[in-house]
Amino acid sequence: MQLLETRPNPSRVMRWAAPALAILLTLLAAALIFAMLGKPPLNAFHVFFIEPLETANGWSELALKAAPLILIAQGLALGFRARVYNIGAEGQLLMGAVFASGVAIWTDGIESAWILPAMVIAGAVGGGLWGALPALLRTRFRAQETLTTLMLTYVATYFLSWLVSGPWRDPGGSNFPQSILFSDSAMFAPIFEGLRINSSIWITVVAVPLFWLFVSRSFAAYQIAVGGEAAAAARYAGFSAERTVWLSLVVSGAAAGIAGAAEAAGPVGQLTLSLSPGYGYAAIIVAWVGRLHPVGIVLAGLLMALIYLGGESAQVSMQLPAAISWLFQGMLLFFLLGADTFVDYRLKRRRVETAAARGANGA
Amino acid sequence: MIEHLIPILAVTLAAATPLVFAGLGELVTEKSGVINLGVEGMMLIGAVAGFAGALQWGVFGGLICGALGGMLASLPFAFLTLSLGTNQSATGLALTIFGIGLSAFIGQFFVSQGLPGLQPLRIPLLASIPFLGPILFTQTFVVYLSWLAFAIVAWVLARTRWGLILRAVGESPDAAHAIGYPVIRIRYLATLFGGAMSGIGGAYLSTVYTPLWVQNMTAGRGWIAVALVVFATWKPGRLMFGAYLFGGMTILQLHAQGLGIALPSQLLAAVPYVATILVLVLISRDRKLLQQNLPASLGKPFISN
Amino acid sequence: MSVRSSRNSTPRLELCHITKRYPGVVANDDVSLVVQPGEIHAVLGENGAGKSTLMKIIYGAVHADAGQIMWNGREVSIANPAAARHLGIGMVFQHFQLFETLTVVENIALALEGEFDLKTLASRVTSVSEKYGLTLDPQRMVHSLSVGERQRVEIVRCLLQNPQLLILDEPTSVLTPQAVRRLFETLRQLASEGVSILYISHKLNEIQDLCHHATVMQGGRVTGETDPRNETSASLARMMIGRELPVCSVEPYTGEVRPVLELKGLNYRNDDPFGTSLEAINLTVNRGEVLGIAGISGNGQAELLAALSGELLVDSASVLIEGAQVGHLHAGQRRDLGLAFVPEERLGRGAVPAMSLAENFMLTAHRDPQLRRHGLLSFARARELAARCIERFDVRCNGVKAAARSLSGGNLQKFIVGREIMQAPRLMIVAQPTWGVDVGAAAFLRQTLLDLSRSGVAVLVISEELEELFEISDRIAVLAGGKLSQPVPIEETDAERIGLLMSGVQAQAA
Amino acid sequence: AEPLKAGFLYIGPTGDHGWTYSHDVGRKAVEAKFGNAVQTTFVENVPETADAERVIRDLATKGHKIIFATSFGYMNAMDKVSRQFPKTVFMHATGYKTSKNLGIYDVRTYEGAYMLGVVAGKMSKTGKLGVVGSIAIPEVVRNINAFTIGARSVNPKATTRVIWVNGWFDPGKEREAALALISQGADVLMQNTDSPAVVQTAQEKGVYAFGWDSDMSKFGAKAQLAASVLNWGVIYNEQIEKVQKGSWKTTDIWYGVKEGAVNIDGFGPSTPADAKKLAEERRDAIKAGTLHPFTGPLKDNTGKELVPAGKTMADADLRKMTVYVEGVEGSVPK
Ligand SMILES: Nc1ncnc2c1ncn2[C@@H]1O[C@H](COP(=O)(O)OP(=O)(O)OP(=O)(O)O)[C@@H](O)[C@H]1O
Ligand SMILES: Nc1ncnc2c1ncn2[C@@H]1O[C@H](COP(=O)(O)OP(=O)(O)OP(=O)(O)O)[C@@H](O)[C@H]1O
Ligand SMILES: [Mg+2]
Ligand SMILES: [Mg+2]
Repeated sequence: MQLLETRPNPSRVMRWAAPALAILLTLLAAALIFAMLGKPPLNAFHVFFIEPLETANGWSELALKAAPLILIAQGLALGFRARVYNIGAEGQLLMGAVFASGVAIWTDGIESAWILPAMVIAGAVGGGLWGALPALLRTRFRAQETLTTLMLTYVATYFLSWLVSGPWRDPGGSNFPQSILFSDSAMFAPIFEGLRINSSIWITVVAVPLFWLFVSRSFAAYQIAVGGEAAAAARYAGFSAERTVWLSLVVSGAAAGIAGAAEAAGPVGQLTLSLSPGYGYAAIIVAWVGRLHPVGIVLAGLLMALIYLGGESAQVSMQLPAAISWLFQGMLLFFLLGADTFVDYRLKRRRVETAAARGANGA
Repeated sequence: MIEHLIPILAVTLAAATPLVFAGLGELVTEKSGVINLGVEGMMLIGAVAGFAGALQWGVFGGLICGALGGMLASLPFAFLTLSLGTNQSATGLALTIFGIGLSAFIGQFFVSQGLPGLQPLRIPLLASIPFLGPILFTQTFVVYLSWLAFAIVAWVLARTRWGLILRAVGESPDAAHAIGYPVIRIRYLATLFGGAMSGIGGAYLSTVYTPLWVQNMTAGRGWIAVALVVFATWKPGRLMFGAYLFGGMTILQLHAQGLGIALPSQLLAAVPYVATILVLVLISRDRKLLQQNLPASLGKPFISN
Repeated sequence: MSVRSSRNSTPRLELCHITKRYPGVVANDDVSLVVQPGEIHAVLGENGAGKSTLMKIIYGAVHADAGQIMWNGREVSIANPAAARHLGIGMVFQHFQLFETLTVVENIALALEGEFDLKTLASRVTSVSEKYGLTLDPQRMVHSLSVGERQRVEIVRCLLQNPQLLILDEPTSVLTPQAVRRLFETLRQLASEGVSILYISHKLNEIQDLCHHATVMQGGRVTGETDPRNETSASLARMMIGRELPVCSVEPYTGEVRPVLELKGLNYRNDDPFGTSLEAINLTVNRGEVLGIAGISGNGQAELLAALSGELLVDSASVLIEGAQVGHLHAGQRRDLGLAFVPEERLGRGAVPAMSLAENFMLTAHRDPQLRRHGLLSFARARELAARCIERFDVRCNGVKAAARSLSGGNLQKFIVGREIMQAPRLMIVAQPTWGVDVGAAAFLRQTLLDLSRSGVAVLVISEELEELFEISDRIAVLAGGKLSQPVPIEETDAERIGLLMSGVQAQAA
Repeated sequence: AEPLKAGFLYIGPTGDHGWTYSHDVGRKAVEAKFGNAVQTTFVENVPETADAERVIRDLATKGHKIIFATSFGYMNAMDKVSRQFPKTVFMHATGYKTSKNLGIYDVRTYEGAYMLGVVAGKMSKTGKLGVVGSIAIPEVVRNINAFTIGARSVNPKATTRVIWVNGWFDPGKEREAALALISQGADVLMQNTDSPAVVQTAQEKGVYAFGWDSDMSKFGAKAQLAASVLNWGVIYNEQIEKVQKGSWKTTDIWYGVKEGAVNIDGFGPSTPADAKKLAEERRDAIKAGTLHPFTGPLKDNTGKELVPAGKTMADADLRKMTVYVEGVEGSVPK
């Protein structure tokens, strides 16, 4: 049942071919599903992948959706490289939104250019704190971060729910569990009239090259990479594993927190019960599909956002069920992980070949 | 007090049953050295398959279909992680997402259908023991089945050759391979077993606990099951304890609300999760315990040449 | 001792034209070999000659690409180790294949078929182990056993299956001379009972002492067959490596003698249930000397090395480098004070398997301000230095971009040693310098270490190979049970006395 | 001619058996009535996040002339998109923002809750009623109150106990809450959540429950005493017709029994004829305008007066109800 053998050196060709192969396979599987549902696949592909991008608004929506995914995934990828599996970015995002909203609510009625930056910082702090907690639990008590981050997501959800139904409930909002609408100085301004894409996108635009520089050149990222590849080598080199845990959880938490702040101060404009459409979870996939590389993550984030948009578009235009988007995401990830294997491994040579070799030897 | 305790405990047992099934399955999978984070997805697929099966063949048929569904769902995971050596965490997440999508997709054909459900099975004599009787012995047969599953898993792990082999494979796949055990095949079996148990857990939800199909009806229970295995330090007995503790906390907070405990319901609802973290911390401090029970190769792909 | 069966009776085992290829190497190339009943048959060869591969093929753990296996005169195909055990083949692995968290009897049960009854098995274990003088407590956890005891578990595991052929792959590399003698008695007893033994080693004197017949391998091929009792060490060595055994040249050190490393009452309580604690260790290593620490791994070697390298933090006053207290400093900070360290595990500790040599150069060289500025690394510079290291230390590889895992053990070791030497250390600590390295490379490495010490560096070598220590050390000490014996100049002791200390007998060495 | 396109935005899956299901029944009523003249589109599982705005805009862009958004959380999104598409009609359920082309609509679910309460008061032997609450928004509090008022109109000693599950949709948790209520003595349950789990649980435990938003008798024929059935089709048909004729004006619809949007139905075999009769009498009185559940004298459960005798509560106050009336235990979660 074992099919593989290690390549002496990773394959450069496969590094590029694997994502293409994965996308191709996903499309094939998708075509099969479409055909099964009685929808012409080509038409469905058009609706899914082209239609959402036919208008300026479509591109704006794509960017709006992709930006938080990319930002969060950059942070997560850092940790994943170090084998620190933060799967609670959703909770960190919510806490970022909570902290940022706190600033917006307390400064309501004040007009100042400082409010927005303060909200972003508060978001980073909130998310960072929510990432620091599992870091503390891991380094002090050896509690696995996979579980603590997940549990803390539930806690964050209930905390948010309590805030908006209690202390931070909008007094003028008919008692619905939501905060006041933020004032203009607590909101990211739209970049183009009539489109939703707003100035928070610059955070992601600036963050990507920073992450890229960090990952490719910085000593800290090198330490993280060594720690992830070979923990004993990191200890040997004198790299602190604890510091890596802290760094990856706090940075990924802060990135998610900023995304939460941007969501609250951007397209949503208030703190509500359902603030995040699951960005924290989706970003995990984005990080893997982008194979933990800053540029790969950008492409993966865009692809993922497109699948969401396409899913909605397919519902509206073809009345395809909403479940399709999830199905595609799952398949894409399956295929990519499978294809990725062949960067470091290759299929075992078959017995047939060796039989031929034996013949040659005998001769 | 006692009269409040009986229903709380009785419901706890029923509420925790999906956690018990899925948790035991995941425990066996992890004992072989494979961590499958896709429990939630497998439970959902088990739930929808179980529902479909129960429509045709009743609850028992439903549970079997759930098991088959969960097992099939774990197959792509097993292939990717075991035969292709992919990252287990990422593949498990993919399985969860895939399971949510697939179950919703299949489930659209079963919405607005009802199932008759299942009457509890009073065990004669035992059920009339005061206090314990109404808690332990007036459950549905699936709850008893979960105890049987626990007994079998605990016995197999501790007392049989199979259990020994499983532990050996999880501890050192290289050594197991060298003395001639088919590591990959054993891990396949353990993973499929985990899938089947998750599937039964899901099917219990959709055919017994709340006999209906709705999207995402597991509502995070799969994740709790994964957490419980670590919480239990890979010991079946502790797993049962953890599942009932978590279930009990949830039920308790609902009862507390009903009894007018003046705490915000959201904060009460967060209690089980906080409690899980706290116990996790307490357990993780005991390094010896962890090292004795943690499958040393957990999460590491095994590639033999 | 048994009389050797005559050559024309049915052989127990006959290998015909076995070939096995791995990516990049032919591990076994058309190998043929005959083992008679009751014969102790040596397979002799350098590292990488293909000995282990051949044994794994016999045991069914690896499948040959071509060739036949005859067992008691019949052609067989051995699908897996279980099939091999069915035939009556038992194997003691070079790298023990035991399960740490299981008990002795559980470990043994895993290799046996039949009814699963640990109680009965435990008493069988006790009786068999007594019969062959291999005392074992069946209920102990394997992680609490010494290396010698672990080997007994492996041997008893085989004996319980009443094997007709017992394969031992380098069984003595981890044993004290005394334990080696005990093992040989057991083996002779078995041979006299008609059990054939395949004995793998590259220790020539052992083979001459024990074996009836030897097959010599080189580069995957059989290069000779002989009766080792009729050979000299030198002639065997020639067969093995095709030339004379290289010897190191040792010159006396003439520079200033000053302590570089001092350990003062180093204690470490290990809370790892599988580890050893260190007790009051005192030691001084001076400039210009090589100090050897002998002992069987598992006696605190890992802990001592970690405490020396800074991977483990200890009381600051218990470790001194050139007079400065460093026990509390982490590995990087100790490197700043002139410490260099070559660990035993090359892949995974001394080097990151998936990273390139250039990136691996960075692993310890990042302390150099030329390589790291403002938190950013200069990989261009690392490539230059790595290239220089490859050239200077004759590392055979595909350039600086080759992944560390693509190098052979010996070449990787040369790279790591080279990398450490290029940091211009004042103190060099090396663990198992030539473990799994072929003879040529091993000689080169030993000479490198000697030269390094003579240039005024203090060198500490921890090794399981007594011969190696006697070859390069100026003084030698023994680490056993977490305690270190008083170092003595090698002229004042011998392998026998060191062996006694290694087995834990706390006699005064001098 | 081109068919008129009408879009529907659902918060849950159409198969939730509750809220979304009832809206989808309404949508199907539209299809039945208008046939080829109207083409409906629905999008399910739209989260109340920033995504909603995109879906709404997408519907508008693709030529839907009237768009119904069926959950409160879509309010800001509807507000924003409606400004950009002045020629499209936007109808938002349960919200409170209106504009030239943004109307709001809702049904008086509390009237249904009241009628169920009447049956509950008749049927409860212990006088202890239980409600499984979702999230403490005014609508849900109002329903709990109306239910209690209805019950106490028959049995002045009746009290209601509430357990919140903090979500609209987790059948397992709804079941557990129901079980908690039952074990604490409740013998008639109501729920303001979206799955039929409570009815199932009541059936299993031999207590009574009600269908909410739709008839749930197939999940518990014996347990279901009655169901409060919503008929959104009334509103959808009416509004679409107005758009068709070009006569649509900003609306603030709050239809109830009178307009046929709320009804009590689905009486089961366990419901005695007199209870059924009483409930129908009350319905007819509500229909005739002679009965309003929130009629004074009405006190909250701390004894403070909410509505003086002889008055009825104004719609505006009903819409932001935050306290429990007399007879409900505990206090509304803050
Ligand atoms: N393995 C470790 N154990 C304990 N602490 C560590 C470890 N690695 C790093 N640290 C802590 O992190 C701090 C900074 O680490 P760094 O690697 O930069 O060490 P440094 O030698 O002090 O600085 P530099 O590397 O700039 O010379 C150290 O002061 C130390 O306290
Ligand atoms: N699993 C494997 N994959 C790839 N190459 C291998 C594998 N096992 C062994 N080899 C290669 O086959 C050759 C022979 O290895 P083998 O282990 O048989 O040598 P050996 O004679 O036992 O050496 P040693 O004295 O070090 O034990 C070596 O070049 C080794 O690198
Ligand atoms: Mg070998
Ligand atoms: Mg420094």
